[in-house]
Amino acid sequence: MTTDVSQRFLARDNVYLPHIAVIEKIIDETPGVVTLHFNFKDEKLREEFTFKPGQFGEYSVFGIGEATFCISSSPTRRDHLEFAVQRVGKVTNALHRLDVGSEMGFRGPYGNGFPLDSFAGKNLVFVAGGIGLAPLRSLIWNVIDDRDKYEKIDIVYGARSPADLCFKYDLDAWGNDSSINMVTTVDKGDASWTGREGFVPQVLEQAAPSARNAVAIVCGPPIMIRFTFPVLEKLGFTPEQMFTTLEKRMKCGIGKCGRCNIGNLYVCRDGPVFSFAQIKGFISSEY
Amino acid sequence: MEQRLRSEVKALLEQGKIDRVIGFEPGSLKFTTTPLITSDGGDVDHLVINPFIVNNLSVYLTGTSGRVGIVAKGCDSRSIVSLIQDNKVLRENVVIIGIPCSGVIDLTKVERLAGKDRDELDDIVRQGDKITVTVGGERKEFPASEVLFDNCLGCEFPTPREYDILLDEPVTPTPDKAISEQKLDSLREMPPEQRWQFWKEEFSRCIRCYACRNVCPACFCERCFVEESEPQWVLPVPRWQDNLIFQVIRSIHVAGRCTDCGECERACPVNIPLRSLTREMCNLAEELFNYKVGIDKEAPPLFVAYELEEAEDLIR
Amino acid sequence: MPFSVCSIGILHFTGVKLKQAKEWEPKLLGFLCRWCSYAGADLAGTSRKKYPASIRIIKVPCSGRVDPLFILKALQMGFDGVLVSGCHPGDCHYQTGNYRARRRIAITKKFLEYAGIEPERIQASWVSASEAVKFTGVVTEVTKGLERVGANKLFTDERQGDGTATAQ
Amino acid sequence: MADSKRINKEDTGRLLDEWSKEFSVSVPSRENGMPAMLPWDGKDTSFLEWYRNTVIPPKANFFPPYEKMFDFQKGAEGYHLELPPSDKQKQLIFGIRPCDARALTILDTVFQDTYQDPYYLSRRANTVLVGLGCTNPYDSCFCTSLGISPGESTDVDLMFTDTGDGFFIEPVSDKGRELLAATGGLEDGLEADEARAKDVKEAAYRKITRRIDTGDIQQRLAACFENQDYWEKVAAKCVSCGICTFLCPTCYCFDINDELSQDEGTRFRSWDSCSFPIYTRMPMENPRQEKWRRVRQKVCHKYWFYPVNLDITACTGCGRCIRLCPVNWDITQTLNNLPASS
Repeated sequence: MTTDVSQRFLARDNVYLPHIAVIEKIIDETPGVVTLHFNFKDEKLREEFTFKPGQFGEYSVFGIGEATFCISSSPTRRDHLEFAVQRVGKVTNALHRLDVGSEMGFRGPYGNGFPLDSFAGKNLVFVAGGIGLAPLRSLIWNVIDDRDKYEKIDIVYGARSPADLCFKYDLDAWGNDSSINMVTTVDKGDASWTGREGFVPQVLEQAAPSARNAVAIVCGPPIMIRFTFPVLEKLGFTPEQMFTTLEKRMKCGIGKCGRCNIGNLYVCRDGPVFSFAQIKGFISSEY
Repeated sequence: MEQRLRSEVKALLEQGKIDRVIGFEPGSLKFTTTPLITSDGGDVDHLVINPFIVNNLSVYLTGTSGRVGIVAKGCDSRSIVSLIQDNKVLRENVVIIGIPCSGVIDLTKVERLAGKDRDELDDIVRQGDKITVTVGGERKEFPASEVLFDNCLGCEFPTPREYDILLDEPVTPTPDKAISEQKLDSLREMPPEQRWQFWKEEFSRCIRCYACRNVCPACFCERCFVEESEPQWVLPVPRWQDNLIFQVIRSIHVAGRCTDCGECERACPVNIPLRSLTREMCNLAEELFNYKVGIDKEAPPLFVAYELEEAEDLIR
Repeated sequence: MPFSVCSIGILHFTGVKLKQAKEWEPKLLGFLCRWCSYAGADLAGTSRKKYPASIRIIKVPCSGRVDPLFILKALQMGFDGVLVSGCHPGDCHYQTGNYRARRRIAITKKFLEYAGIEPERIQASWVSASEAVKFTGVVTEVTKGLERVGANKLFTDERQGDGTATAQ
Repeated sequence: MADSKRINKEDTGRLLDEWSKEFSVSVPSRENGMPAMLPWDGKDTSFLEWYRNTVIPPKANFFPPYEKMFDFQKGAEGYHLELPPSDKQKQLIFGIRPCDARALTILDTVFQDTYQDPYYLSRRANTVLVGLGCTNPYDSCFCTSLGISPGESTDVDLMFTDTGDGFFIEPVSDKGRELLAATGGLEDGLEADEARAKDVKEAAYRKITRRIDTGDIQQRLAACFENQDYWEKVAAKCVSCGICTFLCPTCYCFDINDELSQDEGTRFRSWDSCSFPIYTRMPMENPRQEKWRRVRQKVCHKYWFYPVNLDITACTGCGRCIRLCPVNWDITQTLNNLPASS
């Protein structure tokens, strides 16, 4: 593995040229979301490919276009890669139309990923909403696979309705893990729902994880992120203790095409993981 | 006219009859004006009327809230009427301050005649049908017909037909279709393949900046068909094929709304003769359906209206 | 035989490259109103009337649904001509859809002619559900017209070899 | 100057001819009605008479309005991707203005930042820039406020200065020095030429009167970033077209799109603009839906964000955005009237 990030896993020295990847499995998460499992066609790349939790890729459906998704599987479980797609537009619709065995393009990994080393020895508080669990999921499994390195783990996860909860198999696994304090909530339950109801920020406030020696990692729709940071501040988290991974419209994934900036920071180049300290100057304005 | 404009606008603002005014103020470059959109009475003294008021200000109406005073030439007032027909603007929300217009100076024509760029000219003065250009101390005189915009030369309605205040006596129309449609006529004389070739070459220059669309008051769609992605009608890639489809369809979509104000062609940074498309559209609306744009604010728009028997010779 | 695509069927067409037999033969895209011409075409088929196989059909809810964009897009995709067919004046299922279509088609045809597209390529007809014979006649006539004007090379580009989905 | 040369104007065609043997030479041309740097036709040197600057900036010669990134084809074995053949032909651009040459230096920074952009950089490496100093700048030019002198450039390989009947030629880079040494038929530059050239450069500098106040510009922009009233006022007349960005020599934003025809197709990249609402639009929301946010982004990006990231201001004062704007939106007014705080 080269340490120079710009040379990692380039296809024919062209940073815009995707690698061919094959869909191996499709999991229906919610009515609008699927998780796709894939592997590279090139065997050498399949062996060598590495990434950090929180990093993302550019996925191509040839003839339709490219879209950005974080890698939602953990680097510690490398027999295949995963990403989750919500059906919202041209490329995501096309990804939903793919079958097992279909080929797609992949460029990456891009972005900074989570500062995993700095999380060692700390209490971790994960706060996620909807499909925002996808990037955190990569990190959570990574942390679980290195459980000794970290202290307490709190997870607060919510979705609009029980049907909108993603990764239910993971929620069950984490709920059954005695070393994890897991809270699942929905904005509004249905007849069969026996769990909690309430918005993620409020449930987080009730759960009240301690800020001492802790970091909070937040991902979800912008509205949730905006309301979660004040709650964390109330709980005593400093801006440096809060992390989020952001989503913006992207095209190139490598800081050139221009559209994903928040102030001088490019979500693809400088993120997608940011501490609240980095972005708070702009968060009221453009995020 | 300018003094009257300022005092009228001041009064309108003071009496609370309008919340803001859309007019022209001197531009930052020689012989240019620039749109002034303000609710500040102090800005009113910047308002000007001169032979360089090129913009069709009605393009700002669809994005402006409240009651608006708007300075309008003949073509601009017809655009406003058309917007009223399309329910994009409510008549009671606009105070139309009409300028009887005897044509706007086309600086590219002046540059060509004077052999110098705009910023190298000392002065351009219009007196009636004569335009005097001073270059390096030397005065050159041109008839207005050589210096005004093509569309102005063919203008049938130089005086606004719809207005609340008319700043001066009406101007007698002197449309000269032949001069105004010189470029169109030369196209009509070509065989079809050559016409297509002509447009193909013109549109290979297009960079798809969409200035033509964005300065056009008739292009008020919130989402233009070129921005649709499912289906992707036109790729956002400036190849001549996609550029040509964009512009031809845009021309058809503004049929019955285009008042031949000429803004699309003037705004184009790569000099595509867009008016040769849109003007033909105005002609067709008139020839086929006897429809003149922006004349009657109560009338249904071109493509909403119909007669029981018309254009049957084109249908099998 | 006509094949049917739902009214948003054009979506599927935008990615199609037409396969071309060795000898050029005209390809016509028909936008047929479901209340009349489409049924007319169906009747022509079921009553085994002969007409050229040049036509591909998209069923539309009304001839008024046809945006001029559909016509130009079809030409870019490599069709040699487009036929819009709706109900006779007075017969529109939605009262006035065909009157509006008539204005739009008239302007489009004349305007595209001015831009340099042969008028034979843009055709319109009124065909009712019972007029199978008229339908076959229209398709035959229009196809003959296309044979006269020849293959659509409007959007081909010798220099770049792209930007067009024209038949190869 | 020891290694300077001179040439009479009427010999310009002959010089371009000689360079054409090795290079594909582009010169200012308006054969399409709009000035751009286009391949030289081998005869026409009339641009020496009319050329002030191009409408299409020379960035288009390196980063064209659209280009093929690769083709794809689906076969029995799956997808096959094909890169466009790399163009080995060496290019020479004759007559580039100092502002536009600086713009390429600015673009180099972003296209080299972390990841190398193969398309832009390969053309850049293949090209010799021959600068031509301005003698008659436009009234919209304000390059001197950005530290550029209209008659001089450190961003070209060779620099030409119009001395009346001829050009005084100075090598700027090693590439330029080599080219000059290999070019026959040039006389050595005389002291009188150099003195004349110096006067021409100074006169051009004095002709530029439009200014922007760049002092503490980042802090001043930061201070009024949240001043919505100011940005709304500034943006009111903007029609959100792409002229100022597409024709800006330093704007580099692009879009990526695929074309499909059955089992094969092409991926293109094409110019994009922060003026368009669709540029940042996401399915659920758009962080820059309102016009004033987009105008603010454009201004702040050039004078604040870009220099913070890449150490150079993304503006050269070429004035195209003012000159070509259909509503005369003037960035110098926006910058000079920044309010002191929110």
